[in-house]
Amino acid sequence: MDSLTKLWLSTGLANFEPGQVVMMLVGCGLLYLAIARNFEPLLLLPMGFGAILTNIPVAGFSEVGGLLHYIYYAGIDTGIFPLIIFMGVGAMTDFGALIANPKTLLLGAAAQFGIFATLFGAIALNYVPGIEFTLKDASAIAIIGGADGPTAIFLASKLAPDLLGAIAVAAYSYMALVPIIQPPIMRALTTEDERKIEMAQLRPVTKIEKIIFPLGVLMMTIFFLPAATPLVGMFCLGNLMREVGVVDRLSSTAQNELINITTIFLGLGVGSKLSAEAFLNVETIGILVLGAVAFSIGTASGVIMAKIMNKFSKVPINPLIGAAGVSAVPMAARVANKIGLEANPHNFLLMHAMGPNVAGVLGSAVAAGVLLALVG
Amino acid sequence: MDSLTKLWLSTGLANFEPGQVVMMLVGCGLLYLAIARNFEPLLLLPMGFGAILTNIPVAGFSEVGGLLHYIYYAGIDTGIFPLIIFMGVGAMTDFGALIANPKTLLLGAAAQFGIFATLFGAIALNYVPGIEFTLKDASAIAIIGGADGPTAIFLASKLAPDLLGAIAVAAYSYMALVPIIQPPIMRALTTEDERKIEMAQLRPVTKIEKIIFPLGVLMMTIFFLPAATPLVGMFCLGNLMREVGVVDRLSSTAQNELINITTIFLGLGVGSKLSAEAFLNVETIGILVLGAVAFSIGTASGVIMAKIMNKFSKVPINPLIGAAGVSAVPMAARVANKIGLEANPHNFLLMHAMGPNVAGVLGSAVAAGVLLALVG
Amino acid sequence: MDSLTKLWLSTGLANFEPGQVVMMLVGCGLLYLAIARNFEPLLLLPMGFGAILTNIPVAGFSEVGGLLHYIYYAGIDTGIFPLIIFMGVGAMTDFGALIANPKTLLLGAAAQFGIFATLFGAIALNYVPGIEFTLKDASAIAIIGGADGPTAIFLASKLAPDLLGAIAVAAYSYMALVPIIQPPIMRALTTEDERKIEMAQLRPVTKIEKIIFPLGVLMMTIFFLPAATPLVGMFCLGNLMREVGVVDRLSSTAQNELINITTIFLGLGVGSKLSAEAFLNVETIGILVLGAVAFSIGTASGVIMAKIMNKFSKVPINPLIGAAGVSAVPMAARVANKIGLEANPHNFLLMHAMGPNVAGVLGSAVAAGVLLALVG
Amino acid sequence: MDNMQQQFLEAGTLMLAGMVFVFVFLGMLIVFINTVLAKLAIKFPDPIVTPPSRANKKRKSNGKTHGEVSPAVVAAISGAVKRYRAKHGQDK
Amino acid sequence: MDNMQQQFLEAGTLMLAGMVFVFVFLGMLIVFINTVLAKLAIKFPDPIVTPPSRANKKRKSNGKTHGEVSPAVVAAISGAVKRYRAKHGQDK
Amino acid sequence: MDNMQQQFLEAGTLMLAGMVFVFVFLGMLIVFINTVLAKLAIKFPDPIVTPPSRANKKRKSNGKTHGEVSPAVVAAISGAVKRYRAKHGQDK
Ligand code: NA
Ligand code: NA
Ligand code: NA
Repeated sequence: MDSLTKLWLSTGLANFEPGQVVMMLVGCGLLYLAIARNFEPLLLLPMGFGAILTNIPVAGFSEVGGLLHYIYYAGIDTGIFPLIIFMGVGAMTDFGALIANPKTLLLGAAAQFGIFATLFGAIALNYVPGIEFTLKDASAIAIIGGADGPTAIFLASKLAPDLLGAIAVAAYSYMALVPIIQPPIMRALTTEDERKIEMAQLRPVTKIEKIIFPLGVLMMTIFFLPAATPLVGMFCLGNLMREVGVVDRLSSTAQNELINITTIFLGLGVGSKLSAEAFLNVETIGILVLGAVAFSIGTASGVIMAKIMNKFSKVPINPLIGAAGVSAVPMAARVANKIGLEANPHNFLLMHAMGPNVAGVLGSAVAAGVLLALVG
Repeated sequence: MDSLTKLWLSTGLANFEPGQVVMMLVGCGLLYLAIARNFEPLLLLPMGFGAILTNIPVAGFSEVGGLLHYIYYAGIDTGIFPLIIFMGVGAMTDFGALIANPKTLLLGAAAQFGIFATLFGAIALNYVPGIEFTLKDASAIAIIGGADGPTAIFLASKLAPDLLGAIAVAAYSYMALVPIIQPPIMRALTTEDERKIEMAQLRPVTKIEKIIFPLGVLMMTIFFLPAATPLVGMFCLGNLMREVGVVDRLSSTAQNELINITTIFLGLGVGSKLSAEAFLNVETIGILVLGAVAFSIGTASGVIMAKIMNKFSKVPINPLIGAAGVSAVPMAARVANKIGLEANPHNFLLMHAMGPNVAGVLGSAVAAGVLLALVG
Repeated sequence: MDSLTKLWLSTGLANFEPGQVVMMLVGCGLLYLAIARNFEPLLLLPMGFGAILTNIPVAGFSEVGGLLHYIYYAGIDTGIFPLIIFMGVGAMTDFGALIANPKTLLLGAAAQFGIFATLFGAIALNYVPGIEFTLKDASAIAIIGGADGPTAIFLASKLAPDLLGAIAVAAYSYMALVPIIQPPIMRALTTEDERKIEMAQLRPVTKIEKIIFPLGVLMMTIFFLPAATPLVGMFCLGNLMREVGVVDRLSSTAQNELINITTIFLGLGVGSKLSAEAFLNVETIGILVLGAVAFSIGTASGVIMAKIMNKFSKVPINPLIGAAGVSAVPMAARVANKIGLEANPHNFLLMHAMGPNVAGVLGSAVAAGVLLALVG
Repeated sequence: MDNMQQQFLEAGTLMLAGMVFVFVFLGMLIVFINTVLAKLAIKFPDPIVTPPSRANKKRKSNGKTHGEVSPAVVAAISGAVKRYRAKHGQDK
Repeated sequence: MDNMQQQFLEAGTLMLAGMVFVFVFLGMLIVFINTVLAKLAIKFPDPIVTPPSRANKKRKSNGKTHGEVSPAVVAAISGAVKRYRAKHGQDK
Repeated sequence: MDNMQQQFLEAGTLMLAGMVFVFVFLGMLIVFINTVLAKLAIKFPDPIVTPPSRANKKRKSNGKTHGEVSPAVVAAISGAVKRYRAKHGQDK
């Protein structure tokens, strides 16, 4: 009987705290979004699972000696996992469309206004009782507007590890929601005629340009923003491996097995930050609201910038591609393409939107570097 | 000359201790079993190799700064490697046959009697001079009856790290010996007529069932046996990744590259525990004997349970499939199939035996959790 | 404005030290060699990139908390990465040609004279002001003559970590330069008639020989040179996995994903040792000179040994294959083949040169073990 | 000896508690499958895969007879070739 | 409140500095692409891939008609088969 | 200078000991190959692969002519296709 009592006392039922139950439901919610709604499943599935595991009473997944504890401190606290992911993303990114039409970099720049405007919002939320965001917190939250998962996780792990869980949830959820968030904003800010604009075919880009481009980006980052070099450097390493053609086996591994392995553990590790204390508070609601605001502002500023450029440019620019400047590669570019096709069935904007789309990745890495340099 | 003397003094020949020589022969024996007899080669080959390496005089593989030292403490002492393997096994496991015929779970439960009965045996062996098994030791040894490698390694690393080497050797050897150990027991406990029993075709299982099943298993484990959640949780994560269909690249990596990499290092690390002090003693013989006993009892109880169920069931149940309840996936299921075919050439039991087979994996993970909760 | 000042002060431009600029140019030089000249790109590309990253001011890649710091101390300081690479190389190596013609082992032995003669040279360089090589340094430098990257990195990380960067650069550069360094030496030491010598076809080698060979090599290393067992052991493990045929999935992973992942990080980690203090000094020039000398002497002694053997052998031996004894697999064997073809269009030496070529790998691992045992 | 008896007692309790627990646990899983999963299977049946219609079949057989290979297969094979080259064309 | 004003000020400066920096940085990248890369593209054009000449075409179609498959494809497929067997033929 | 002489002496001894050791070691490997491996090769010859008999050949050529592909190849290719899709169909 003693044994049965001991067994009962070791059950989850006898040890549950309400917060843990709620957080498990949050984890189940993330799994639902990943599986049934196809919300960024590669990260949200392990993240939701990690959220469940970390909230199991008695099991101690995130305490010293627990699996998630090791994963978090070895891979996320050190920044290693997001950097490896970023290298893999670099190895998957084709800068051809950007090099062919470099002006689109300005769209990627404009969309970062979503980040910096959200800074303001985060500070303003301090008026709400129960919310107290430092400038570091605000910066980590604002980066959600960058629409780039690894960048957000990297920055949050440096500036506000306590908010990491909520920030990652918001970042990946909104990235998945891009097809729902962006279209109304894009339609509201453009006229039917603007959406119909067809763009000139892109010039072919030579191999040498694609090889030198990541090196140029790295050099400029070194000169002007060394704080961004971990992110930009690993990204450029991946992209360089992709383009040079002499290390294809490394590039392939970076794009596949290595990024897959890291994604599983990154997801689990981020999920381990979804504890009741860290997530069940007003601040999380603030983060979710601010994330949506950041995405919307980023989308709007990208579109407006594209409208301005279209005014002054000799060749026509469809303002829709400005929305792709938030990154969320390649979803945002597909959204631009889709809305363009609705207005004009011959209007294929996908390749043109890839330019601002990958520019947005660089832009938010640069923004993250600025925040690290000034706030970190 | 001085140099030559120094060189001589640094040779293995000048430094060998007898125990090391014997353990190297044990390592060679494991290699032989792996290569020539095809005994679970994926683990026994690196394990045998690790046993050789760890016993090299002077080289210090398992001392601070040595390769096997790092591998053991980073991957096995922490429990990370067996858990990653278990995730991969989960991603390889199809629960379809089990869901189609859930009663077979009882067979997987019955076979765990091999584990708990062996507990008794281990304690009884304390009468033998030179053997002194604590209850922790006994539990770690008994789990060999679970016929599941990663579970045994995980439990042994928690409860009795000193016995880890011998336990792993026994577990994998007996798993490989399933086609030799089980058939006589199965034949002795069944009549020719029973072995001839054909079973009804299994119903098809829907995708939603396969997706929800691992989540249900996890939830129940959380409620009733949190101590088993590291094992069961990672297993269910792998299985969920397999079934959802939206993270195929993660599932594929978990089933292939990640499990392969981990297997190499797990084998080497386990091999590093095969030192003379830890292995060359009466206790090892006790462990080997107990392991065989555990397997036999597990097989017998599975078969007997199946016979009982066949008595009370409306649809016929071939008692042979009860033997598959020990796990040893998929070898035990194949053995059941083979013996069924011998009795009746139209009797294809493979799919029916997969049910108790995978139930056995769950059963022994649950048993491991019980032992961890009550003894750990 | 304060913010802008802070931003300016955080730029690379405001913090560059001249040494860092030079080292970045060195890194770019390595990238150029890798990409445009195809110099061992798999390692030199990440190494060059690592050199750039580690010299970025402010970013702190190689300081505590920096990515390259973690990579270096987890993977190179411990020796783990070169050993994993060596396992992969073992899994890629076919000893068939060597087993078919075991005499070629003598060529692999002779070529190691490049290593030991260079020891002398390194000590002699102490006469040059600004150079002060200890016997440990000299040994780590001399191993460049082994023409084997992971061996050089492993030994340097143990004996002279400060010189690791320069040694790795020299080792991989000269390995890539084998087609330029070796031919003149080979032509100078052989007559036209010797180069025309055709060799008898190799006998087929059985599977059992290929399986037992790595085990025999390991046993001998254990008996006579335990200090070499980390290198030789992991190499033999890889080779055993390759040949046994029962663990093909492990062998494939060791040859592909695992070695690729490790190569990326090994390159980055080695590059992190290319700091100005460690690289910009007279000693580096000494290392580069000694490396070239070591390669040349190794090539010459291989060829001379082959000439001697040809004198005394009943079957003809083309002296060109002696040059392949330096290892640099398979480049050196290809060079021998090419020069043989020039002299005699029917003279296919490739397979015959693979014997000394892989013998050279063993030879330099043995040499490394001798140095570790006597100097380490 | 006394100690041994004590240990046997503990082992016995453990055996009892363990077997009961294992049976209850896996038994509840049976209930779970027979209730929750069964209901889910009815509520969310797998999309019915229409038996390959004539048109489909035709396309397929056409594909084979005319040697037209689906782009995915071409991509996969060319990918395999690339992988092969990447793996075997670059040394060490 | 004073503290809040202070924070807003900081956030404002950050916003200004950040947006200026991002635009300047990405703007310089435009210049980089339009100057350095453009020059490089002219100096090192991609090797012109000759449109598949008759001879080439012939070889290819020959290859197909006669069922000759390039050794690389054979190797890749046989490699794939091997991988397949390695993965599926060995359990757990 | 004295110190240098000392170092040269050490280097010389090292060279001598090293080269002797390397030759002895690899020399013993020759002996190992010529004795142990040679005996093993005789005792355990590779299973003789029968030259493709008519029957075999027929099956093979049949396979090719009739467009029947071995299940393993089909599996491998379909596996490759799956891998291809898995890799390329899912973004970031
Ligand atoms: Na962005
Ligand atoms: Na079991
Ligand atoms: Na060598």
